[in-house]
Amino acid sequence: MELTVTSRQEGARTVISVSGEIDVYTAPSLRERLNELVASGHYDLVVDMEGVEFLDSTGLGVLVGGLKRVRSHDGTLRLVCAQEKILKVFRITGLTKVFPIHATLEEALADTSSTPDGADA
Amino acid sequence: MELTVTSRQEGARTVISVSGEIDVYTAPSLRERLNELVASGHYDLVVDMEGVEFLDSTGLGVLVGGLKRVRSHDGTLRLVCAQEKILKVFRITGLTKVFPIHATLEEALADTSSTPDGADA
Amino acid sequence: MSTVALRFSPAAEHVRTARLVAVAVARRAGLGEDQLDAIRLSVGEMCARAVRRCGDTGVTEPMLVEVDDAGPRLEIVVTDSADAAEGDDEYVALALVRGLSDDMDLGDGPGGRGGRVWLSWDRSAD
Amino acid sequence: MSTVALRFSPAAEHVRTARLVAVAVARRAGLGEDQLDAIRLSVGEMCARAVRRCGDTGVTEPMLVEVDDAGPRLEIVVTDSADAAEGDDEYVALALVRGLSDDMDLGDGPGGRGGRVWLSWDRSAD
Ligand SMILES: Nc1ncnc2c1ncn2[C@@H]1O[C@H](COP(=O)(O)OP(=O)(O)O)[C@@H](O)[C@H]1O
Ligand SMILES: Nc1ncnc2c1ncn2[C@@H]1O[C@H](COP(=O)(O)OP(=O)(O)O)[C@@H](O)[C@H]1O
Repeated sequence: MELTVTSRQEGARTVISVSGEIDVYTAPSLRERLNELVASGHYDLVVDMEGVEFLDSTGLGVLVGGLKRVRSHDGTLRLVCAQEKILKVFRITGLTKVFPIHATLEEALADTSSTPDGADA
Repeated sequence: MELTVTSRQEGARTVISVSGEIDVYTAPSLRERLNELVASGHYDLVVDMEGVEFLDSTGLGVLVGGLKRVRSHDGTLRLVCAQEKILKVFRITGLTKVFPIHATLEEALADTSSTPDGADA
Repeated sequence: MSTVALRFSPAAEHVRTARLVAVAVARRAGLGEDQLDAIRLSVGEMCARAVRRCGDTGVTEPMLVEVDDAGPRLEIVVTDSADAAEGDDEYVALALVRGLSDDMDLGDGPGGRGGRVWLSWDRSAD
Repeated sequence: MSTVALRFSPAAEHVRTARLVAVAVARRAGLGEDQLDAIRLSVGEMCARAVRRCGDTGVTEPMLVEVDDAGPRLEIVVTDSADAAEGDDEYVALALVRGLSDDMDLGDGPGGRGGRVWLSWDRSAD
């Protein structure tokens, strides 16, 4: 199971659907894709992780890198994930406080806040 | 993925649905199940292999053993399998000439012949 | 140095793990789905054979599966420490493996007769 | 003798294979799904760490993952031949593994500092 990354535009947002395993071997291809999107002017990203079967700290690093990149352009990076085993990885590493994480894509697209807990929504 | 074996009666036939991997580790449990059925007077068996993901020669040995057992009671053992990778195992070992193999359960239940090629149907 | 090697006690429960390893390495090496099916079955058969040989002769030393994807062919070697002449029950397993691999050879292992099997697949076949 | 050992060159492409092996052995040993998720991630993290350590220090000797299910705990040891002080980039990986295993220890390996990690899971935890 390799990593598959596809992206499409939804209004002002760019939805990146990731499926497969994000690990030390595949994470570089996700990093490359995120970098390309930001380089081509896409600063409001939603990474849909519903199809992700495995995520390690290399993958977390790529997501944090993407977040830093869009923020330097006043952009946002939202995550869509409802899988407990993946959420656990964000929780243990404290990254639930850094990323806005939504249970569904609809919810992520409806969210117009810019902080993780939606305080300024 | 362990092996799961369930059985039910369909008229005079006993349908045995097998799913998972039939290999050197799991084949003994299938052998035991077939032996129990024959011992309790079930001599017309249909082994539905649609859910089988892997089959090795140990598994073939168990099926051949089952066939011998029901034949000693003038019974039958039909197989249901449409998966090319599984059919290949029967073909290479010449067992397509020994077992009646059907693409669907309906076809297997409709078959009233007693030889592999249905010559006497 | 691109060999992946799995060492385990000759027990039937570990054969599935050996299949997983061989298929994972072969998939990364770019072999096609039909070849992966052939590798899964061949490695399973040869490991089951080794487990049986060890069981029959009371050998408990670990067996070894080596998968080498460095060359033009994917090469797999299965080694056990048993010393046993070819058994009647091996016929079907060996026929299957001969039918599914691009090359197959049987030789002696560290413990004696029949303890090593070489299997190989051409990368370009698919 | 119920150890399953996987030896491979320290390359990222083999880390998935190591995860597969650890999870396959743990599943057969009867551990629960939550524990299997924890083992998958922990072994993946520690192998990724070893690959990085070897890459950073130019080490090409094979690394080793051993899974032992003989005792009351499932024990896993990941060994590499690099000699490297703890890197800043290891912090997250180590935090994850500490959070997911029932016991975790870091020690020296055959090549020097930090080359061996012990992980263990209680069988009864689920
Ligand atoms: N895939 C292989 N990898 C490593 N060694 C092999 C492999 N195949 C064969 N050998 C070794 O080479 C010897 C000769 O085999 P080979 O060159 O394939 O000739 P043949 O198949 O015609 O007997 C075998 O007995 C074995 O020792
Ligand atoms: N799961 C294990 N398997 C094998 N050896 C271990 C394992 N855990 C720890 N060790 C060894 O035992 C030493 C002491 O570890 P341990 O008894 O767990 O104490 P602590 O975790 O409190 O440091 C470690 O440094 C390591 O050498």
